[in-house]
Amino acid sequence: MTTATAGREVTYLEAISEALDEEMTRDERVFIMGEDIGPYGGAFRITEGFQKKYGEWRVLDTPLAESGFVGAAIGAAMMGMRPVVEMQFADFISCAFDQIVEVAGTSYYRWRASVPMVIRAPYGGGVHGGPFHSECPEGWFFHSPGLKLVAPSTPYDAKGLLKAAIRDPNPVIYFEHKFLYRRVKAVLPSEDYIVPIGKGDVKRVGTDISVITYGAMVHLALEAADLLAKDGINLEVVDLRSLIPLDQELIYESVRKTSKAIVLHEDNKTGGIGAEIAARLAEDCFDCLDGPIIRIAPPDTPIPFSAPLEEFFLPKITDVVTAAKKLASY
Amino acid sequence: MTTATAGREVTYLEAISEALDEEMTRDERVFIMGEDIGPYGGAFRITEGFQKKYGEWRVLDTPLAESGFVGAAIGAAMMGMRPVVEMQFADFISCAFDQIVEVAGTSYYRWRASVPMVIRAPYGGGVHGGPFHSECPEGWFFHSPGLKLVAPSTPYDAKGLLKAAIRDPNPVIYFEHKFLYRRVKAVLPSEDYIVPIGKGDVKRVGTDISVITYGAMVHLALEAADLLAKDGINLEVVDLRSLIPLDQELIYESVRKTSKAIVLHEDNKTGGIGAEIAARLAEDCFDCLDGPIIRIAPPDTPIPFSAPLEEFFLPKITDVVTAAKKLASY
Amino acid sequence: MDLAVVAKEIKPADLLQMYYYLRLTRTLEDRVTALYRQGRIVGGVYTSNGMEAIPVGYASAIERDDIIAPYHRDMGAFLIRGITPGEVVAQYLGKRTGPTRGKDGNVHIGDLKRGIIGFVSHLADNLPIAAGAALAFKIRGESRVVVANTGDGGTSRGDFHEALNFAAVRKLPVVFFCNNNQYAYSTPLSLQMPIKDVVDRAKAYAIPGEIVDGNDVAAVYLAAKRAIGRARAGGGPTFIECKTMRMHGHSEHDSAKYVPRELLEEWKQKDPILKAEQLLRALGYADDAAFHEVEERVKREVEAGVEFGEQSPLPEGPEVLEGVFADDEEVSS
Amino acid sequence: MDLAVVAKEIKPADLLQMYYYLRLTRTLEDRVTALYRQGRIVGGVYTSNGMEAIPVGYASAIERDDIIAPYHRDMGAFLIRGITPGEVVAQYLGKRTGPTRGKDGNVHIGDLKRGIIGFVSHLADNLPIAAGAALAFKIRGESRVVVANTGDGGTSRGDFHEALNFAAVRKLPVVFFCNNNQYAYSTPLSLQMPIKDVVDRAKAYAIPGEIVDGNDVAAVYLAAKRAIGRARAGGGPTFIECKTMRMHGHSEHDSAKYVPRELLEEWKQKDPILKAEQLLRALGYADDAAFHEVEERVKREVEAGVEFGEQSPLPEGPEVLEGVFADDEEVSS
Ligand SMILES: Cc1ncc(C[n+]2csc(CCOP(=O)(O)OP(=O)(O)O)c2C)c(N)n1
Ligand SMILES: Cc1ncc(C[n+]2csc(CCOP(=O)(O)OP(=O)(O)O)c2C)c(N)n1
Ligand SMILES: [Mg+2]
Ligand SMILES: [Mg+2]
Repeated sequence: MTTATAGREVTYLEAISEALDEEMTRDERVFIMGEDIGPYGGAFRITEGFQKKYGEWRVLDTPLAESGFVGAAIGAAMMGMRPVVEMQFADFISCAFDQIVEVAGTSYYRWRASVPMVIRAPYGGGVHGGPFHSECPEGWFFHSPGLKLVAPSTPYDAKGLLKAAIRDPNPVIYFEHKFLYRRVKAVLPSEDYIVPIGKGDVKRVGTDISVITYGAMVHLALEAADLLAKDGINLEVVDLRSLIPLDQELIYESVRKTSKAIVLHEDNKTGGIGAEIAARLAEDCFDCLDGPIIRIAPPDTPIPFSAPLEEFFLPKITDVVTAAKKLASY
Repeated sequence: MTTATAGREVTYLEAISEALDEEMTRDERVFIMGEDIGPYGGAFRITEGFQKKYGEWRVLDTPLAESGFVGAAIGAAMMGMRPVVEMQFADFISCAFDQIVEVAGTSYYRWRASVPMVIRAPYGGGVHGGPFHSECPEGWFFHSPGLKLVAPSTPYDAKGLLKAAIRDPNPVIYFEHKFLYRRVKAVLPSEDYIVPIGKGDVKRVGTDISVITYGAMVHLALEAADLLAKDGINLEVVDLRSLIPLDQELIYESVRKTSKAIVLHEDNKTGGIGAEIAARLAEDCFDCLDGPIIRIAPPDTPIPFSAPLEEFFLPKITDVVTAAKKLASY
Repeated sequence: MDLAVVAKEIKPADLLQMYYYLRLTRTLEDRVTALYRQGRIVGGVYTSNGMEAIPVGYASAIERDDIIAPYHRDMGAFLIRGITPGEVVAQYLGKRTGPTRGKDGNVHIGDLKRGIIGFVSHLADNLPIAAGAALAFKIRGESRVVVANTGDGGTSRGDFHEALNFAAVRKLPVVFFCNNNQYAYSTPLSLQMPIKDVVDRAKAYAIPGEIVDGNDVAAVYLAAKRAIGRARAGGGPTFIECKTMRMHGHSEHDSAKYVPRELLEEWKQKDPILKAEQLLRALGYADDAAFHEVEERVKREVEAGVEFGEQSPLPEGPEVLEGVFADDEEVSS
Repeated sequence: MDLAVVAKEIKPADLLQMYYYLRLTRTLEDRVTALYRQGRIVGGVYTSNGMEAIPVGYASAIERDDIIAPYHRDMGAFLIRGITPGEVVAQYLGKRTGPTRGKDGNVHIGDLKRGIIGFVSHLADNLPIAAGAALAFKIRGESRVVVANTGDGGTSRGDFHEALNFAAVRKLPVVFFCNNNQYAYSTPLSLQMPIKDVVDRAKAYAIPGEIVDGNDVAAVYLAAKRAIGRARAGGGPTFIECKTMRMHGHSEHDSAKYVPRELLEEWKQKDPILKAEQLLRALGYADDAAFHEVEERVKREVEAGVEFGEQSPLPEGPEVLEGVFADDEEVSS
């Protein structure tokens, strides 16, 4: 299979769109549902033109009812379809929480009904969306057995992970970061590929300190790494890509090498994914740690609307620089 | 105020009932809502006789609609009432998730509307309830700003924390452990008292290893401590009591003393509260740690029904003993 | 039911088979209750006592490839779909031979090979799932139908609304049954909804609604047939309210003191098994000897089931860790 | 509206005041839209253009101690309840003087002192809250009423169902308005629900329903008065569907190409301000000069508001950390 845009630079957003398009062509069982995804093409225009191409029954505009259409996707998945549902904003996933954690997450475990569905969740801040158009809901689902979670940071990963998610026989929540939609670009391979779920990626090889992160924060870490390089501090940036299953081996390998770890994310700090990573390191890599495990994450508040507040709330390059310098002194 | 049962030994369940009763008498604004709490007295009979005593409008049987009645409680709280809603089982709180995290948790932060409400959540396993009558949902809310969470382990704490929760101007989820309902008893003070939210309690003073835990696991830790004492290992058992706000100082104090920590809980391991505690220790108490921070918690699966499965799933005394012995060797 | 209608619309063998399943359900559930009383079963035991005609009626009306999305008082439907009494007992006892291998309990039984969507305790969650299964059939152009059931209580939940609305907008091939047994646990209908007939809920979705005598298996069957036929023909969903009464407690620990005794007395006269026998007798399809024979047969089958359940092995602890995720051989395809 | 009825039921001053608020709303929202186009406002800008009569009508009908639970196209109601244009602009600009001090944006405005329940983006979440506020009044025996609003889209959510059902069962003093502007974002009514009139949803709850011309402020006002009166008298909830049309895009970034131009043309003729002017003229309450005066007045007020908003300080970063929890002085009491 070759893609329409082979050789051309595509945005993160286009990469998502391409993945969906190619999978719908490749596999008849794939269909998409959500609010305003039909003629309108979705709030972010990811499915623009899809309804014309695939028809009204493979591109369904739903009533405004997240629990209902997520539940419907589960039912269709049980019958052998491969639904991909779009949350208009990830924030509204709270309305479908019960269906996701109680039904989608437990059906295979309890009675061997696999639920091969994907929930696309446009998430994250930095876009002045305020408390209900900027949420990072991944922490809740990270603590819910039976769900896979992925969160790409690049167009390459965005495309490859969405394809892998659609082909996976389990429910997968696909966290696509709104801030990255049009801000990151790349030339993608012309042939079909997937990025396997459960495999992280070292986005920058380094020797001194491991920064473990995902999503938009990967870019923050890379920028910080460039700055720190000038001070002779050499960061390794580990992009988790998959949150569940977590690529524990990759994390451990990196920290065993650097002996120092920063865990960075955009979701609220307390009970976030960073806590789990720090806890695992504190248990399994205790002997190789040469300094405290520093977490960088927003405080435990809703994400605020006003620019100076949002800026204060979100992790900054300077936070990474400061933490790295502190660790370097150990 | 003196209680009806002054001087008599009461169960954990009776302590909850007493707290509710006394608060309803003390404060007209307190009213209760839920499924089958009226004439029936609730699935666990905690509100038996309440409707007779307080009338139909302070003890409301609701339709089977958790989101609706939690939302209604929020609205009533905004109007100055002090609603206490009962989940028939904590498991069903997923149906009210959106109202709890998005509305109750954010209203004060955004527009200064305080939401003085309590959600009683009968939770936890060990009662052969299977996947949907045994859940520990606290981890989700631990990661949701604006909510307070408490989880008593004794009749004294159960009563005092419920009273504090009812008097608190914020939304509080009160996790009452079903396994403890009739299994723990105590003579309670005859005068009115509260257990302040945000304060943990050392349930056993020790010197060698801190076990940080809450709920039913406190008793497991205490039993393990008795066993280990015979081997000359002296556990300190820290009962968190409040999960949000967390009594960080008490935890740090204990670990600074013992230099070794076990974090124990019944909720799933990944992304659980134990991860946060371990992460904080790994960051803030790194220099005082003499061994890895060991977490003991169930695997990342739904809690199973069948006895041998549930037994395997739940933390055991031997898990604590093994971990303590491992730590003692550091 | 009008005898002539029944004679015309239902084959004698089919009606006799329904009678058999009514008896099998009753006997099995009574036996499970006895095990519970002996302390052999822990946890909830939810029976369909007095309501057996509803699952037996609708499950008898579907075709082989159709799908059911039952709730917790649908034992008859499980049995008709091929779940054996032995599997039921094994499930209650947490045995590895139960449909969930000990992972889940009581009537949380699902098996896609036998056309059963397993349900979660969270009531009404099964309704969007049912709509989605029907959506799959519609998208693929298959002529299969889904039949879902809910209690009166479950209709107060948001998922009920979202499911029926979606199914109606898309004219999905799904039939919604409602087992209106007048109580949700201890809560009478009057505190659950402001309407007398649950079927009035369907008006919000312009879904055709029907009230049937839920204790009359023939009536349930025929209503199901009509609605399933309409769904299969592309006519969209139907809502069928079955008036009935819960004759046991909510679960077997519940003495149901809150139900007026006269109400129970009244409904005892309308027992679905009694009614079925009257019908079969009146139609001349069966006599006391035949009933007795069925009784003996189901007793044997239930006892064999109990034996199977009891002798089955329990799962072993480490099985907890198995099967959280479906394996992903598919991914590489 | 029938002139005689209006003349009899609405005081001239009240009608003139409604006209003023219609104009104030329009002018303010147009100005906010202009700020958005200039890039001065980031994020969503949801206006009530073409629908102003609904919030103005219902908010004019309530008493001082009543409470509103608005949604995102209720600017007129905010203004009537005392939120100033300056506060609105400050809110849009994320200033500390906005009702949420920069914590939240756009029309997420709440202030209990002015009887406004702030809403979250999650549509229909405000409806159970409204029912709960009404429950508080009922428990305390106060004669206060809650008026809530939702879009047509929001009625598909489970919380709509749970709220209306609960309110109806308990006969709570709450009036549910529905702003049926024929679209939820880009989705036409036909894909949202199987019924033509949203008011049919109310049948499921035996709640009295009414359809009114949502572009006629007098009609909305009188319907609100009737329903509020019934609620106050203990008659329970009412559902009022206001037929209207969204004349702008969903948010100001949306060109709404999916709406047929003829439909917009048709509704332009029914503009609520135009209609109000026709009514006021026909009743002899006002003439062009009076309208012009209102126009000048609201322009001045809006400009003053913009100035206030622009000159207000932004919050400072560390304010993020303030106010997650209400303080607990109460606890020790
Ligand atoms: C969402 C949810 N809330 C609460 C419960 C607890 N519960 C189990 S059965 C039941 C009553 C169900 O009533 P109904 O739907 O009428 O079914 P019935 O048992 O009467 O057949 C309740 C409240 C539940 N299972 N799910
Ligand atoms: C639960 C939820 N899902 C999705 C959205 C995104 N969204 C915002 S407004 C809107 C359409 C609302 O339509 P309607 O209720 O008719 O109100 P209108 O904007 O037409 O006044 C959608 C889908 C939301 N706010 N809440
Ligand atoms: Mg019932
Ligand atoms: Mg609309």
